[in-house]
Amino acid sequence: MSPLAQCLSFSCLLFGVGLAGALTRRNAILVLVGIELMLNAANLNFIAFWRFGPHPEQLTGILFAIFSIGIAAAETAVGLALIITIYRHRGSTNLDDLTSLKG
Amino acid sequence: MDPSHAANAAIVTHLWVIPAFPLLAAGIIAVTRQSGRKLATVCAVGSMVLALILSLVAFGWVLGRDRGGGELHAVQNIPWLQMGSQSLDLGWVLDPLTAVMLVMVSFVGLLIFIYSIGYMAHDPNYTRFFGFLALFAAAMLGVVIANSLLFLFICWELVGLASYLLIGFWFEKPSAAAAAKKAFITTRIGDMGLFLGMLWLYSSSGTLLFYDHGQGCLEVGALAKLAGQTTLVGMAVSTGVSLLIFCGAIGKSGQVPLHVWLPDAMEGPTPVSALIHAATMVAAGVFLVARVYPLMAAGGPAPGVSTALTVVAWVGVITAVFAACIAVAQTDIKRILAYSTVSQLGFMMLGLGVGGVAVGMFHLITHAFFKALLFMGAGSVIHGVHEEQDIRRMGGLRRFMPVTFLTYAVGMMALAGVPVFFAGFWSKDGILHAAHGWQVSPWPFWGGLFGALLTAFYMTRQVAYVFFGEYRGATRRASSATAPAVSDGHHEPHDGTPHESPAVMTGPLAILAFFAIGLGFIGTPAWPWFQSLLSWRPVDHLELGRLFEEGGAETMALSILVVAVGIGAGWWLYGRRPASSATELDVLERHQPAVFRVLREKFYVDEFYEATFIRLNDRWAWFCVTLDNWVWGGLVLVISYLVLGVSWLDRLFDEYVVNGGFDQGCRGIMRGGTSSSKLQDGNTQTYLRTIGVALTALLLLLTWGCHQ
Amino acid sequence: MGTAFCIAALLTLLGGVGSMCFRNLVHCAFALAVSFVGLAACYLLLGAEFVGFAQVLVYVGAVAILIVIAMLLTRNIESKHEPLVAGGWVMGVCVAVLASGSLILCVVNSSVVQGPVSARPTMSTRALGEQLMGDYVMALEGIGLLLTASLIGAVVIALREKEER
Amino acid sequence: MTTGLDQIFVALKHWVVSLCPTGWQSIVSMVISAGAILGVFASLFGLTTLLERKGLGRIQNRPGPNRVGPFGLLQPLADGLKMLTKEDIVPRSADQLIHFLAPVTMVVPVVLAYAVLPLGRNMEAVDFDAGLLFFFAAGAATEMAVFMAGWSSRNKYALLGAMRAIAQMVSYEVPMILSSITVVMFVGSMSLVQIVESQSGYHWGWLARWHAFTPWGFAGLVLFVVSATAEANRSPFDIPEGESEIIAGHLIEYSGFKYALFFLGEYLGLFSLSALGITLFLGGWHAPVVWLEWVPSYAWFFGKLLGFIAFFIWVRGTLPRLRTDQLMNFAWKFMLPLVLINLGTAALWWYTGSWVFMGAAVWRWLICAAMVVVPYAVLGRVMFERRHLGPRTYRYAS
Repeated sequence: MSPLAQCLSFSCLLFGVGLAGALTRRNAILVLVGIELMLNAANLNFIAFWRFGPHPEQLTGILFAIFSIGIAAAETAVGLALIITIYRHRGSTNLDDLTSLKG
Repeated sequence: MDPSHAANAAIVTHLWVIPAFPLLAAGIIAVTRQSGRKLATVCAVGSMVLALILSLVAFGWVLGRDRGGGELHAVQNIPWLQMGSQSLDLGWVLDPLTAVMLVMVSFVGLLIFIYSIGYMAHDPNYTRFFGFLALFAAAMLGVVIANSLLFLFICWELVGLASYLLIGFWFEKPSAAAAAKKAFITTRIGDMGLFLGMLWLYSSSGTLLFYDHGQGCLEVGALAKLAGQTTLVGMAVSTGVSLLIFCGAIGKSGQVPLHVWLPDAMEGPTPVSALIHAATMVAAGVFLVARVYPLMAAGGPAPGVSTALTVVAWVGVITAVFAACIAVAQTDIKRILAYSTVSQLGFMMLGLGVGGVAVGMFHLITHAFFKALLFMGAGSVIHGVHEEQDIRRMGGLRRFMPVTFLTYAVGMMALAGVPVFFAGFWSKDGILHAAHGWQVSPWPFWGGLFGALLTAFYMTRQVAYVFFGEYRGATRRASSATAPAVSDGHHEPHDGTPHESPAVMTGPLAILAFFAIGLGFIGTPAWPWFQSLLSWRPVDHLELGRLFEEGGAETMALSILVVAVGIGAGWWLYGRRPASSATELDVLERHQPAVFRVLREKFYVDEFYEATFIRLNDRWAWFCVTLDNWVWGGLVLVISYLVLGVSWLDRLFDEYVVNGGFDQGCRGIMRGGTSSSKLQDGNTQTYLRTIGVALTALLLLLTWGCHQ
Repeated sequence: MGTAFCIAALLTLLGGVGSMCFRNLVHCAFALAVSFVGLAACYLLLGAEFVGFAQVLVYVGAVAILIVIAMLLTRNIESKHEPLVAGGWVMGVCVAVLASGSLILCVVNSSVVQGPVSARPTMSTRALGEQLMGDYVMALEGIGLLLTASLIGAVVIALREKEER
Repeated sequence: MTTGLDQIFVALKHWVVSLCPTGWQSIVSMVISAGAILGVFASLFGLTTLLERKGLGRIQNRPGPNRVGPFGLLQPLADGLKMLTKEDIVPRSADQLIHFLAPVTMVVPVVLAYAVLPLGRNMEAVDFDAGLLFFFAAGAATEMAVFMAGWSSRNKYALLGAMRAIAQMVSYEVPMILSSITVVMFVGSMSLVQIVESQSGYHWGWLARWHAFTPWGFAGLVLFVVSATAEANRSPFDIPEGESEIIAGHLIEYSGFKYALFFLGEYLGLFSLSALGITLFLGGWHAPVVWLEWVPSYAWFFGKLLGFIAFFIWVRGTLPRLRTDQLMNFAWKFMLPLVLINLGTAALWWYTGSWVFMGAAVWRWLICAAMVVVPYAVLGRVMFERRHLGPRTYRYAS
């Protein structure tokens, strides 16, 4: 396996872990954590493609990763604020309890 | 823009300010509490003072204009409604007619305002009264400055509204409320004609502006066009429009046959009577005829002679004689004056019809002053004898109320046309002179002479009753307490004897008396300053010889004779031996009871209307009801049953065909919705899982798709 | 691919698995921090030191702390008496395994990954800064705006509402 | 000025490394650097504890430790022995693993941060291109450690102290980083070595070109030192540990060697922050005036560091502790605006560097000084007039 393939496989695994967590955990915060993990996996892809791609002198991958980190920070802040508000209104962050949109 | 326009900028462009002041005052008073008397007074009187000042400025500006050339009418038009290529313009005009009327209205109005301070001092609704007065003044000034028939009509209706409010000011009195309604509805009949005339005028000439630098409807081009077209019974369009507009004037100015509202309107407070009957509202009709005079005169065979003007003259003379006759037999002090007003308005119309704008307007102006004087004098008398209006219960008041007596006498002589020194003589003489020279018919002249005779007679009768002899009212004190309180809140001590009115009321009387004497001299044939101003020609110099030209001397002699006869007859019948008690029969009644009764009952016009129009209306209404109930009602019933039958069939179709299918469809959709909403279990992770599965599927698809 | 990278990757994966599996929420958060640090190490080893440091600064220093505080504020740190996972967790794991498995399959079968490995690039922070303030300045400002907006939004959302009187 | 004395330690390290086989050289180099740093700063820690106790004693009009060794010089050693031999108590309900890991997590990143600090000419362990970022990244990890300690102790005071500490550290990280950014802006590099290099040379031939000698630099230094004091939980910002309120906060359940590790971590953090301040604003290892250039560079560095330590001790001995709300108000309403304005000042200073007209330098000075002083005066006045002395609320204690 080439280094790029290793990197990408590693990031796929990380993505899978995050996805599994997001799909199975009941706590909304942990779902958010899982999403963070998936985001990080994607970030790793940027770096890997930058490092092993044909044009490492161009910094696009790095810049993408930096912007992605910034956006992830914003997303976490708003997401956690939402979860706290939900908790305050519903007394729970358990996703099984939060099904008011049930059809 | 030629220089004359540039010059007129200041006062003409801001002419709208004159009515705006009273309007503003009315607005302020409208939101003032009833206790804000001082504010209301200051606002109303102050606005009238400002309006008067501006009117004088405008008058001065008109006087200062060069009468040789230049445009007579200084106008300022503003587009109001833009409808496609058509535009409805409003505007105002400043010409001699406007200027004279402005000064007259604002001056008399101001005096009446001041007089009202005293007259209404004890009324609880003092503030409201001044608000209405200010509204009235604003509307009237608006009528005067209007350069568009539409604008004039708007203000005209506002005048009608304000007069309704003012006549019905004491609306607790059923008679006042009824009188207000009567005035409003009767004038509305005339206004209908005015409105139709306006529409017709607009559709024929395309404009409602009077003067618009050659495009206005009163200017040569439009007049020629209007006079050129003919309509039913061979009448020119201009004549038709003129007659319709004259309908409005008939209603407003109380001409026969729509004069019935005017005497009833005496139910309002006396300043209102003065304002409405002397100076302004009734003058509005005359003014309207004067304003549209070019239209009236259009298409006639000779200048000053046309079908419309002939109608105006005849209506005028009939009204003059008719109302004068009625006035002879009345006993209510204000009603006598009211019929006198109707009669004088007839004279004005006659003057307009036979002699042109200047003749009619001159009488309007002089009449405004002395009739305001008379009304306010009458108000003073009524005030002095504790709300008594029956002249039979007065008498000998000249000792109690010397100022009122003197000023009233001046007014009476001016109205009667006592020669040389009083304004009424000159203006009435001008009308008679013009009627004498009228080619169409000699009868208006003789009618006018008869009217003048009657005028002198009934005024002498009234003065003799009111001011001479012994006071006959003291015996009636006990019963007057049960009479409806005309003006509640009079707290001054009632000792039963008449008393002189306060200075705030007699002051305006004195001023008006001065004008009732002095105003005549600006329009004598010897020095026709007023006429030359209105006709817009250079001022003639004083020339006594002109008094005796063109049969002037005979006319004057005749009218002096007539006046002398009238006053003499009146004094002989009433003044020589005054009635000794209130119940004593009238002299005329003693000798000619039948005639007198007819006159006292106003020729039974109201009863005639009652018996004819109103009865007819009732009958017609009954007929319509019957028709509705049986003929149309049956027809409607049959049709409705038919419709019911059809709709029943329709319902069957709906219920079993349309609804059935629709219900099936709905049920299907609902089932589909229910089952698909099961997908939405509200659990985030289910959604996420679906996304994951979809992602996997997409990936596999892409990978394997690529490989193949 | 050196041993160091493998260790870092293993650390990351273990941290990730831990953060998803611990019963105690705070342990999850710590495991997450470990995972972030491991990932930062990966970045460093891949030559992207700026991103690595930023990763530590932002994720460990801010995001992890934020998550921990959110956990404390929602007060259900230990869910001892409830099932750990949501209903149908087997399905979830299956889906995750399917997804990541197919992803790896894609990666392995891809022709892109077979290209020659270029030399370790030199990345100067200065060049990065010049890029950020040059070509990507709009994006940078956009991120700044986004962060400010999310800061305000988060504060507004999480502010305790005034009690109704 | 690469005299022998100046480069003696560098030369020594090179010699030792050259003795090793080639494959091991880089590792040996690192180990030597790390060992040196650990040894030196650990002894400095010991020395500082003594100095602090002595200094505080002087300030509080008492002798301080004077029994162990001459003038009490061996007191740190005795303290260390005592700590090592004390029983390590772990509360029964505590989270054992986290409780154990917390002190380690505290010390390791702090020690890592020293790697990028140039302790003298050519005396830096690594020269990262993004060294400053590395430093702050390492510092950020201590927040995690504090939380671990506070949470794992299962003690309400500990948790409270940890939350306070985290809030304070997060808040003061902002002004601290922003005040450092001014230097980065001015120098154009995040490498600490280059930042020090940029401060070489002399004004008028004798006064060093330190950033602290510019208006923005001076303001930045003051702001940095204030934030560093808060970041290191030093008095007067030692609210998280406030003995009288929450009895040492997150440290309450620690004893023995773990407690010593925490202590070590805190002091090392203080040293590293002081060292960063020296590096950024006070010319690093550069001499202040040209005549003193013969003194070795590391001596200058450590001299300045000792000066900072003395300053911190002095502050601790004189200033009372703040309240949490005062602390937060101070950070967000006072420090942050000033720091942001200071960024603008630095930018202005940079652009006005090309002014050439008559008296340009004076104008530049006056304008920039006004930009520093006026906001300080205005904000200070506003803050002073709007002191919030009403009843306070504790967000995390409710």
